[in-house]
Amino acid sequence: MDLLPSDEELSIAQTVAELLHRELPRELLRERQNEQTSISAEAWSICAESGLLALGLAEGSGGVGFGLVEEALAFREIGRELAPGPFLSSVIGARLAAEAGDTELVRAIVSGDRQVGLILPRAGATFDGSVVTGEVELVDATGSDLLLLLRPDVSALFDRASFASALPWQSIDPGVRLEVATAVGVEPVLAVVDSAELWARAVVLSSAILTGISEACRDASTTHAKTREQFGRPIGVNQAIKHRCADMAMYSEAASAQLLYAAAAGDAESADFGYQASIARVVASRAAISNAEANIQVHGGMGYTYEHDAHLYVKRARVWANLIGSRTFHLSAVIDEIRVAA
Amino acid sequence: MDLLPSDEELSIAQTVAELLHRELPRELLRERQNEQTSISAEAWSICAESGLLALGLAEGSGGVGFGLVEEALAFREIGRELAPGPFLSSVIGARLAAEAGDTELVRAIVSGDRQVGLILPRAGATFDGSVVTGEVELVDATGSDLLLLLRPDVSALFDRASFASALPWQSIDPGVRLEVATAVGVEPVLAVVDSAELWARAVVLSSAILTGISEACRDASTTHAKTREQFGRPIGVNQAIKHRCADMAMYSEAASAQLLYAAAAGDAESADFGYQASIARVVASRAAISNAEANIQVHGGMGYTYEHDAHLYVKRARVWANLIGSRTFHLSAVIDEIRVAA
Amino acid sequence: MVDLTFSREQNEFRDEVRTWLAENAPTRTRPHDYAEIREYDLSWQRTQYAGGWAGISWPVEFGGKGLSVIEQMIWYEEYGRAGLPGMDATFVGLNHAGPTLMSRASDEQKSKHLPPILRGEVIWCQGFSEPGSGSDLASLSTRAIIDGDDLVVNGQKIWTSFAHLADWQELLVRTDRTGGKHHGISWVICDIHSPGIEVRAIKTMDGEAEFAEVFYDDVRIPLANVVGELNQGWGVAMSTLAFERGTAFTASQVRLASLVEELVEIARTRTGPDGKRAAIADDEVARRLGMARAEVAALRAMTYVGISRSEKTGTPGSEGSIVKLYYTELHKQVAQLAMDLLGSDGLRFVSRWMNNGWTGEYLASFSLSIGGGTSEIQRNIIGERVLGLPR
Amino acid sequence: MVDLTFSREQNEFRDEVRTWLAENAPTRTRPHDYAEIREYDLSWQRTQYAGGWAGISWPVEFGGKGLSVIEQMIWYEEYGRAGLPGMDATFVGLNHAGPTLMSRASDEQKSKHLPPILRGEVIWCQGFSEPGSGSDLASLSTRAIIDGDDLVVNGQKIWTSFAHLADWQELLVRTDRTGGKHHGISWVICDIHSPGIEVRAIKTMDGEAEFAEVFYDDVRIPLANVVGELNQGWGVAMSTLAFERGTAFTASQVRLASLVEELVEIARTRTGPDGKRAAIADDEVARRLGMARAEVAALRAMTYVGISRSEKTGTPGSEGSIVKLYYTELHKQVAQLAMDLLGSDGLRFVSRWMNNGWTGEYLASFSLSIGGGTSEIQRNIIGERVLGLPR
Repeated sequence: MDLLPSDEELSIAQTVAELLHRELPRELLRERQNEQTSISAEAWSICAESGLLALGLAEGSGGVGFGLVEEALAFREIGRELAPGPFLSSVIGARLAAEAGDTELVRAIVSGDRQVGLILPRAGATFDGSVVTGEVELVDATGSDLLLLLRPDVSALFDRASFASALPWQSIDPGVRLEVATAVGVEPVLAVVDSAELWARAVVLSSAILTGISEACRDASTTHAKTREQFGRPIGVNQAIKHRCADMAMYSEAASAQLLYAAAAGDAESADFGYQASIARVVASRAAISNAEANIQVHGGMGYTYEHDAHLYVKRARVWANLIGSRTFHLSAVIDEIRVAA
Repeated sequence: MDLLPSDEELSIAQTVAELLHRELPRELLRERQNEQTSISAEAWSICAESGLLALGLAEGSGGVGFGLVEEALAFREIGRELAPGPFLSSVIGARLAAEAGDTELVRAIVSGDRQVGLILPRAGATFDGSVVTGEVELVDATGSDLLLLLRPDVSALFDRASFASALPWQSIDPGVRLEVATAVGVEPVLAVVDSAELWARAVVLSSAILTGISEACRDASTTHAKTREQFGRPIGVNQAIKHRCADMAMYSEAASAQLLYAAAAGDAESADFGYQASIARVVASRAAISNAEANIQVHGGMGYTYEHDAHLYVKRARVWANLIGSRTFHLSAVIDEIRVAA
Repeated sequence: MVDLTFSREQNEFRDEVRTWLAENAPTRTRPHDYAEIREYDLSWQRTQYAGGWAGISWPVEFGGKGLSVIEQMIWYEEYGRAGLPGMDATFVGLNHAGPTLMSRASDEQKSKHLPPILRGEVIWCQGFSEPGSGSDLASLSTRAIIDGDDLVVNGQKIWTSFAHLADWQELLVRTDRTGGKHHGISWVICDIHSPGIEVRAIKTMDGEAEFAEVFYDDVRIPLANVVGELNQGWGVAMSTLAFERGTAFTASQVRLASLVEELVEIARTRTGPDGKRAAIADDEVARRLGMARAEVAALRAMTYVGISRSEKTGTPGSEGSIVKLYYTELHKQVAQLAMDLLGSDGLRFVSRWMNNGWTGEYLASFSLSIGGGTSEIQRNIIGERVLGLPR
Repeated sequence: MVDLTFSREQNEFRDEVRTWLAENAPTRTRPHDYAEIREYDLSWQRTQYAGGWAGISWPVEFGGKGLSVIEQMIWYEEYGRAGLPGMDATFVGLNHAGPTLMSRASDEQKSKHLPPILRGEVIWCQGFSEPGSGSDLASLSTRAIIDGDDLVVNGQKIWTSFAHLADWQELLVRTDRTGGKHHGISWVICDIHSPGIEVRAIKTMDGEAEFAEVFYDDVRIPLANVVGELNQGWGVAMSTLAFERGTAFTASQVRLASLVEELVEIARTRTGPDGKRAAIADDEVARRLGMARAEVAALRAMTYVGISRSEKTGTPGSEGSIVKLYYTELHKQVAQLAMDLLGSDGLRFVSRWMNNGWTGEYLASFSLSIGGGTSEIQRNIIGERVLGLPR
């Protein structure tokens, strides 16, 4: 038993962080906010070439062959750096293609040739495994060729062209593109049933993004508390600030520990993988939202300007808290086990 | 419109506070904890003679003729002083007797000759207006001749002798006596239907007790924060303490303001009296529990000794938060109006 | 004596206000464009003035109606209930600069500046905060040197609401650096169009640009524009801040109450977290909404207590900080509850100027616990001034 | 490398522990009477020692098994899962005084004091806190003067768990008042039965009397009983405090997890807040329980991280304060949730030594965020030592 990442594991994360920091600096979010896609084709290619989309895929499927732990550590950096782009849906999309045996599609996705956006079905929309019908939202699909619809029971990839009538809607997050579409019996390109493991992996990766956000906010608040002076002293001497930072550290520590636990449970193929993943998600959502909101307060007036980064974390946290299952969905995953078995 | 108590109103409260402070000092709670009754017959008589049980009754019914506002201000002192004894059930019991036209019984109760304890029916117990059946708890009924069962639809007074088989059970609060009994078709002495107003008055008086508790805790914490020194300075200089006291003040202020609003709504016979009373109760319960719990933390080690008073507030707050309707009951009173009408 | 009923005169006043607002309030939606806002807000103020409704609690000598804070509160309640837009641009003049001038300015200053505020001719902005000062307002360093009959001002202000629409600014400058930080500050009337002033809009996280930075480069302000004594501006400023905590945000509270009712409506019609029943059928959602409803009711009661206190003592007192803190935190909670209720609809940005502008409302709510004294500062004030805890 | 699986040896160790505990753990309920507790806890320690299970991670040279903190944690996990009572009376000796002696005492002191702890012959108590010191531990004023070969001690200690059952006390006294407050403190081994010592029980809000005050009136302690250097006791004490934040409260966490499962059971069988359905059918109740379950899972993960860190670096580090704070606040929340769930059953006092002792549990939970460093002190430590914020 070891829940402390090794130097090798940390160096993978470090490499990803440096790549994202270099290719997708946070200023880009504001600069590109009126562009059609949240990430440029060039940056996407560079990230794909680095192997970022193939980290957790088996070498036999054209991947790098790391585990979910490494993938989660990489996605934590995506969260921390607020990197834009459909990374999660592309990574899971490639895995779905691999499970379906479509090696050509796997290659196209992980090489960056084909991007995969996310389908978020609205209440009332249905997908029976063969066709999807009803209102859906498309998340970061403006540069995508494919769309991923993910559910524990059945998941599928659709052709973006089947949703050609989608209309853009301003997202709260300048780094996320949103569209609204109505599907009438749209058939997928590929579908797999019993996709609980695929789902749980996506849950873990979303938890990783949220954990990264919470850590970035903890660090930003701590730095500000050390440097910003009021009444002649750094504001971090005040317990109102110091204790808030301490609580942020506590939420992040819980999120990070449970993230590693859940990812390791995935790699160990534990029977409780999905359960641990939902717990990771619940704890990470709380950490991300709570820390991102607190981070604005710690920064005072500067914290709610558009020029400062603080609001970007709040927005990204709110976005991810609603993708790949909501808080109530994941609490139900814990509750229902309570309600049914002891 | 005026929500600031006048000097006359304050002086009534002040008189009550002095009476309770003199006759029922808090040390008595520990000294009498193994006595059969929480309050001595003598102290009960003295309180009754002072008019405390008849404040809000009309002069024609043998009362002092004040409004619910004055009664609420008096009960706030009962809460603040942690006075033991079945004051609320006796006051409401007398009012029920007055509504039923039994002036002799009113006189007997307000003069202190007959005490009224409270019946708390457990889940599954029924009362159809004519007989009560099932498990009930008796609260502060060990010195009582009568028992009050209070509900918005129907309320009644029972003969204590009908519950002769009641067995004592240790209460969490050394100032409250608890018994458990099983009723099989027990008939009341007096019953009134459509007792919503009686219920709402009891809700306001329980809110007053809870508000008083919250204020006593705010004051105790503030005093401790000014006098207790750590690291060479009063602990109140630390924001962890100062801001907690500020939050206590905020909760108390909300509880106190809404208490006055609800009591005044009762005196004005407003249509929303019951609704405002439930709101007062929700806000006062939160203030009492939150402040009482925080007060222990502010007092540190001393705060959780039995000798210190801090725990007595926690216990009394938890008791009253479950009498005359629970948090969920009162939130439902607000919710249901939401669910049904706008 | 505790009594909820309003007097016959007050009830008649309320009826009159309601009738007048129904007949005279602007029907056109408040524009989103800031240049148009100036004209909209001033025009609406002129309508109020013409109707005899400007300055309910302003003394008659300054053109007000000379009524009590209760009538002023009734006006704000009815204003809020009518769903009218916030009077954001005229707020500082009416509730902040105006009252300060009334209590501290010279007769000449009063007669020059007060009437145009009520008549809807001018917009005032504030110039207190600086990038380096923040919560430590008294550490301000924008400095003014006396040169002949003028002050010459150099420095920078920030978080000035509507500076780009304003005519006048209530400006705090440091005129003496030799004493303690609360000494040597002066409160001056600044013509915002003076040469050397540059105003730059600040875009906030909700995409709006209500705030601005103001830069001063050798700006000349006549010494005659100093209000109160030179170097005694801190006391003048503090008298203004206390005013902020009176009736002035009654309208915001009424608006918050109606936001809660809007949320209830959403919870009735929108599918809840289980994807099947209406959201209101969910016990947690229902109780959170119930609690929010209870809290806005308690907030109203607290405001009534504060106004009763103002009536009796002439000032809302430091207890005003309790109401500010409670309102602020409650408003933020309501916005967070809305985000939780919206679920994935919370990904869509909708400006709070629009219908169902909940995401905009949420993003805007962050400013509440920062502007006008952070919640931390309010808790310090409550701890020290209300409870008497040591500093 | 992040990996959840235990080694084959560790799994075998776990199996052995489980089997041994099932066969050897006391079947008699832990007595409630404190005089009997001494015998019960010591007898159980002797059984463990005889079975070869005492001091899992104590070095072999001191009679321990010399295994890693992982095996120690496995022991505590199995111990907690077996539903065995807390080892409260032997705790200080095994997890606090013992480890301090190991790292700082002389060979003579070690050989005299360590073996009896493992063998279940003695009970140790702590003597750090004083009425005047509280969170400011270093301000302690119990003083010791050198007189010949003895220290003569006068003063008072408080919050000493099980002082009335103890043989030995790890005592902090002030031996020099000329330096700063962290200087001049000495850590001494005190025979609690020495003449001049009076122990008075402190009754706590839950009706228990686990704590005591200890009074010292010209108590003579041989100078040979000073551990480490004279006047250097602060450093010795700090090494002990860090130890508290290691594996030692794994068993408490496991117990907390089983408390949550008990609550789930109650929610399944008990009527909920609507008086009709089972409590678990209430969305708010179910989600609060779900969240509590999630939090205890995260707590276990945090403990695993801490133990992995200890394995690698030899110390749990200041991050231990994060686990302490999280555990403490969570345990209090669970107790509050229980009170909300119980509804009017919460009026009945039931000792936490009994079945369904939730009211007792609730009342006892208040001590968690105060004892062993208040939550405020933990937040200071996290802020300053983990995050590096200024003091």
